Amino acid sequence: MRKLRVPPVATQRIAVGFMWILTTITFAVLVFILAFILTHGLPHVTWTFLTQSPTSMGREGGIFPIILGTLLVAGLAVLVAAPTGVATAVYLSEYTREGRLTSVIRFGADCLSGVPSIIFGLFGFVFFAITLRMGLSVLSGSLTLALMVLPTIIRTSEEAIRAVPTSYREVSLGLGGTRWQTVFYVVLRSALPGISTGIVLSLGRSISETAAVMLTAGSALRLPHSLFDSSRTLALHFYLLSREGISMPNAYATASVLIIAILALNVLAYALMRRFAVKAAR
Amino acid sequence: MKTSTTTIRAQGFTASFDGQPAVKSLDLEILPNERLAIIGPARSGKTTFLRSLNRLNDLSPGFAHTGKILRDGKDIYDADVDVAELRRKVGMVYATPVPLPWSIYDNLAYGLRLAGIRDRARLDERMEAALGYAFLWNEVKDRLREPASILSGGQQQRLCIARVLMLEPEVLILDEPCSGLDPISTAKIEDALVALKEKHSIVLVTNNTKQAARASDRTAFFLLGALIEVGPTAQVFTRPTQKQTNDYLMGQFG
Amino acid sequence: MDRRAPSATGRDGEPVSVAGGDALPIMVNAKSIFQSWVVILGLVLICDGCGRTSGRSVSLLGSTSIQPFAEMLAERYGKDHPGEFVEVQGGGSTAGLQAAEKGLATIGMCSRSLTAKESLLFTPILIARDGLAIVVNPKNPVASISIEQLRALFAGRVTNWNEVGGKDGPVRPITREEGSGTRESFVRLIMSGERISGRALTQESNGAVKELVKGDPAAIGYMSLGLVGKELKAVPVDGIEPTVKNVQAGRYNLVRPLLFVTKGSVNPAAQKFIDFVLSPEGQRLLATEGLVRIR
Amino acid sequence: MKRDKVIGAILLVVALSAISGLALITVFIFREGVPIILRVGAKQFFLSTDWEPSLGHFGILSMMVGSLFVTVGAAVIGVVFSLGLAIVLTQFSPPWLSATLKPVIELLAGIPSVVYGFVGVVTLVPLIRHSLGGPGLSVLAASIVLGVMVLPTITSIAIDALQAVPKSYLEGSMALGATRWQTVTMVLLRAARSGLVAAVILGMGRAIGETMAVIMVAGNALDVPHGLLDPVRTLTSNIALEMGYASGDHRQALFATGVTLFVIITLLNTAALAVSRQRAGRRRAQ
Repeated sequence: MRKLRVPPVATQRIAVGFMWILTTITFAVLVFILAFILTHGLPHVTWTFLTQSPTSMGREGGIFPIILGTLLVAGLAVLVAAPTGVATAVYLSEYTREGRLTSVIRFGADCLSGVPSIIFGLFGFVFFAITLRMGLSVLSGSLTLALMVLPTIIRTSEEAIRAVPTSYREVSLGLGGTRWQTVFYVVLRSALPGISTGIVLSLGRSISETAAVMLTAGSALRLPHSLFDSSRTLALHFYLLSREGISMPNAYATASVLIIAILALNVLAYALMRRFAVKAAR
Repeated sequence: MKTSTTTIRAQGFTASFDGQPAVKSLDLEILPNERLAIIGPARSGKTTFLRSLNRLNDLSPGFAHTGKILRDGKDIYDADVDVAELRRKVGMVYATPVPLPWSIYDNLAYGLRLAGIRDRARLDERMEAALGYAFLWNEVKDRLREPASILSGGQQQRLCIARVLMLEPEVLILDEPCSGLDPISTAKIEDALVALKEKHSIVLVTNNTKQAARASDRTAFFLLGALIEVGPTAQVFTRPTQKQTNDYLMGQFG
Repeated sequence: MDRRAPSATGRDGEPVSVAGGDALPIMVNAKSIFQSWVVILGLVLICDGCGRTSGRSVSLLGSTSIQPFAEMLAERYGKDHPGEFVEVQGGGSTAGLQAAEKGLATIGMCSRSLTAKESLLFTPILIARDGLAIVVNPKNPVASISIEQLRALFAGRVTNWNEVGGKDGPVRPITREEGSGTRESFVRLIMSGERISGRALTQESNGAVKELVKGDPAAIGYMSLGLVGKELKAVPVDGIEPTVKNVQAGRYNLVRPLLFVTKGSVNPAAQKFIDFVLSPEGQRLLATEGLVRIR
Repeated sequence: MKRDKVIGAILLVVALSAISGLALITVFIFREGVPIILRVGAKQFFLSTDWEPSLGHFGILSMMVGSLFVTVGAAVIGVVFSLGLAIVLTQFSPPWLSATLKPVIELLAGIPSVVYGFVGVVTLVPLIRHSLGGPGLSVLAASIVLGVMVLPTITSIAIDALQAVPKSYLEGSMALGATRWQTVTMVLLRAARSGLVAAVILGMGRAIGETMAVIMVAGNALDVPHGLLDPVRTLTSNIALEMGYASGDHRQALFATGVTLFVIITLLNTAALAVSRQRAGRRRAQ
């Protein structure tokens, strides 16, 4: 019996049809997730919700101390990790020759950027909170997050720096520029889009972190008065509210605030990338 | 622009990369306001010699040298030499134009800003002169704010020349500046070189014998890292003293 | 093609004023980024200094059974004593002991009696007693369960509800993580030596157990009696209703102590809070919330 | 010139402190984790399913199997959907559509994992419980949630891999009369195979590292799951559940679990790097 041979054009139509089904399902699911959270949450995101303190474990009241706590923990983490990471990337690509040491460091950074955040959480809890007696505090949380995002910032910055053509460096040196002037005015200036995108995305990751801050920054609901006070981040607050059924409306609202912040950061990163790229290319 | 008074002399200068010699015990002199053309086949050490004059070879790993390059009697490889100052006085133009990804104005002003000069009036005045010498002023005078990338290949190379001229170098070294350019742009650059003669010594690496004949007083012939022959351009091109020069030139014409 | 090199002096047309931005626009804001970074870091450190001096805060950490009640007391205490701050965090009883021992919290919260070793290390302060409620989904018709049946259910020996008076269907026991005081009391009061089934779903707080039982008709879990609320059905054990009265009267004997635990000397601020919790008003608040007062 | 030297020195100090900070983590984890493995015995630690810290039994086999089930499940879902998405966006969709959808995918990679976990608990778990039976908190639920979560990561890397294939390959095949779909299957996928494999491996790396979302939807039961509908506890959720109260040997056992994860993920990364470098050597040499 002649094997039934489906003409290629027919297979193309079937296959492409199937592919489009997969695509629509994927986007349907992803859009559903966002819509599900935002439709339930946005009505509850009122000015008072954003500016008041929570009462009875977050059942009522707002999330102001939690928003501030998140900005402190994630902000301080990036404030520490960004300059350190960029400086390290500059040193590795501009001040040392390619050798076994630099490739080992690069491999190490690659591995650490893949390590799950719970391991940083465990390390931060035992090392910062207990051994260094920083306790459950903004400081332990931000240092843990800083170490978590540091490898990513080093790698993205280094990629951006290495993308700058070596001829630019020669021109700058040829015009009597010192090494640092060349790095600062030519290399970093051209690499700024890549570097700043990496930093903004690291901030996004720090804000949406739960496992790493659970037992480093802790889960106190009150406004932190010093770096040694514990403070709960938005993602953790959402986790605890939803998991323990404390208050679903507030959980949805907290998630909505978190999602909006993350989307804004990603849009900022995207805009940074395009604005600098367009300016440089023009 | 003041006239150039610098003499540069290579004395027994040998340069090597990871042990591979690229230039062997060169003895060559560049007199003030002289235009020296360097010709020779690929990998004959022309570029290595050029990049040793302003120590850009220091950037390449594995670079080592023996012998001296004297600038007004002082070896430029001495420890106490201010390399930045050296590179400002020995300005280099590359084979392919490399405008920095900024505006024309920022490209031109960069050299002086590095040297700490930020006074706009001085920058503008120096810029107009430099662009004039590079025969680019009329084409860009009211577009200085636009990015350098909008210029054509020839214009970009003249921008690079102007960028070096901003620093009022004493020696101008050009590594086959017209290799990628169309005849019209090449002619413009040659005109610029002719005009620059009074102000600078010029070292021009080229394999375009017509360009060498037109834009140089003396010509040196490099082969496999060695200086085979150097003499007045007319004499080298018509009655070379060394057989290899003649073979090379015949090859060139044959 | 302009072949004439312009003389340095002569200029055709009006003087060209080149309106240029400052020297190196992008470089300037790169510098300002660096300066702002230093300023922010300085600010944060300064505010750290000033924060520490304003009233030592008292931090509690531990049992998720005690956490909601401690939070309520902390809020009331905060109103009555402005400037005194009391923070409450969960994590489970043994985590509370860990925190108290390592100085992560001023007071550890523990919803089980201390082991011999632990009582050497810590000074326990009994603040109330709490019943251990066996909870099922409201739709579950089961009327009462004996201790032996409970042990069989949680050990995985009985796996169908119809064997204990419920509708036919699989039984899904829910347990707590090992560090939980509620679990420890459950194991001591009910399991007496037998291990809880490895198939039991593990949740890390009373709230999570409550949410899960609320959603799964076949689920059975255990939690603090004070937190059961109206959405779950607390099952009578051996026919005795799990109510505060029965616990006080000693008829419902699945009871455990709720302890505040401190290590070494207690700082005055913490002592003031503990005194408040043990005061008649504190005890009254705990009783109204469903706990058994001890004073 | 002196200022230049000073700045060079500062950069060196900062670089050294950053690198030593990262080295510190690795050394700390191994120093805390490895001794317990040796004390308990590697065979006991890795091949026993008896995890009872209070009695000193530290066997993580059931959790390793749990992590494996969930990661493979997530990879299967992730691959099918992200490959379809990548092919459609690079080959079959109008340029304006793919230009708008690609950034949306990158945005979705930024969504916190607890959001995926929560939506899973509220919608997926009851659905599985009613329609398929079992507690709902299961390997299936965890695989789906993680699959959806790693999908944006795999898709964007897969798109890069597909776009890296030189256009001339595709035109050559089409010039021979092949339909676009035949070109995709016979030319495009084969040429980009290494990039796609790397994308899947990196996706698995991210899935195995997820913690909170898994705790919410997997049920965290200690026994080895016998089917898709059984509850499961992964390596990461075990650490998260117990690190608050673990002390002494128990805490070291959690660090040992961390070491295991660290090694697994390093192997995954190296594999992904080797695979993508092996075929892409030519591309990167351009």
